[in-house]
Amino acid sequence: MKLELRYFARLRETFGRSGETLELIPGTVADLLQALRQRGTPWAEELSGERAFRVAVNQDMASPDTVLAEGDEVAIFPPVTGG
Amino acid sequence: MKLELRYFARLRETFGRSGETLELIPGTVADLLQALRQRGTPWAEELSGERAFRVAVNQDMASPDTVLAEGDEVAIFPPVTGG
Amino acid sequence: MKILVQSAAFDLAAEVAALYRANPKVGAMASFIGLVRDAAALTLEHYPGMTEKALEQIVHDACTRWNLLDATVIHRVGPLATSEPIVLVAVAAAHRGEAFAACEFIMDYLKTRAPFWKKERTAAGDHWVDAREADELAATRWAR
Amino acid sequence: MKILVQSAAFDLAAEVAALYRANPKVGAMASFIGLVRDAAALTLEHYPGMTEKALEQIVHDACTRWNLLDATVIHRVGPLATSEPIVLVAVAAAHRGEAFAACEFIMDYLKTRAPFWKKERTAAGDHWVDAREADELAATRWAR
Repeated sequence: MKLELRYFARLRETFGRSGETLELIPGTVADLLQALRQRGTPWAEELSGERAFRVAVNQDMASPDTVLAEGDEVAIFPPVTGG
Repeated sequence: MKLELRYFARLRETFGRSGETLELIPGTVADLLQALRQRGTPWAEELSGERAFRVAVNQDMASPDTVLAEGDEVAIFPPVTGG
Repeated sequence: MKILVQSAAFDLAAEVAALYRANPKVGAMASFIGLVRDAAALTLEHYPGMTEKALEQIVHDACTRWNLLDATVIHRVGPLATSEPIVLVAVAAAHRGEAFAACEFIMDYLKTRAPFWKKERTAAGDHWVDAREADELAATRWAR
Repeated sequence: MKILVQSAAFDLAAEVAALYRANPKVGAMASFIGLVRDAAALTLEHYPGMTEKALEQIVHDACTRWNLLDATVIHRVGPLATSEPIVLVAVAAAHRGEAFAACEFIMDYLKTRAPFWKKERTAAGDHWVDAREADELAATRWAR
């Protein structure tokens, strides 16, 4: 399935991109994160869980077991700091 | 001793005056209220305690046992309703 | 600290800006406006001298409880029409928790400790507004 | 309800007046402004689409909890200098208790749920601001 990934703030800068289209076998947010970590540095470090990050699917907050579907917009970003 | 009395809001209207100078033998707020109640209607009813009222001496909230002194400014008014 | 009792309207934006402009420590501005609600008209009476003194004491107490940078209280007196602002409380602090708490504290005490009285003018005639027990309860919850 | 994410400054007095003018039921207006504090400069980033959706959800949740008459949230993005307003939350209600609580609730949730990120520019260089645990605690206390 095809996913539209988006990165924000520190992760956008660290990954060197604001987004990308990714092809993934059907699965969950956890499966997507595993696939990204396999890219190695800096993905492995940033998404290892040692530094906090959040995932949103179709602009709603998601958890590792959120199931992904074709065309989903998946955003990965640091904890928010607005206001 | 001479006291400067001041009345506000509903009590100002009911007593028909915004203030007066009163001669009282040395005593407390309770003594002053007793003297005023002896005037009869509407003083007796308004200051009987059935309707709430407040007393301030020299612009600080006072209680029945607050001792009065020559020249004190004593204000009697209903519970406040500002804001 | 700025405490005013006046019949004129106040300028919310100017009063709030005066508290944070030129003080880079201000990170949070909480403000409150109380308005004439559902009434044809109100007349506000006060006790000149004692009212200002009571408001100063309330703001002073708030400054003792919380780490505030500045505060303004403006209360209007005289005749006021529906939807006209009656009172402004604006509090400047570094953080929002302090600003919110102090602003609400000042309003709760102003409502129950500052000598102001409202007379309402309705179709049925004029009457003095009665004090609300809910206001007294709101103020007592700060007495921890 | 009015939710805006914009780079332009906002007009506090106009936004607050828009909530109470022409609605005689409004007796209480609580408002909050968050400002750039003690920093040379900030840049605010957001997630267009999700940010507005998150803010709408937060204001909607506040309207479910309290009896509110109207609310406005304006959050700025882009570069902001010291003492510039970042965010405005204004809540209109009949009574002050509801207005204060809802205004603080919206700020607490905005701080922890709405996708905004601050980058600070200091003499030592640029850095992304870390989320504060105190903000998370402030939000969780509403989960009663």
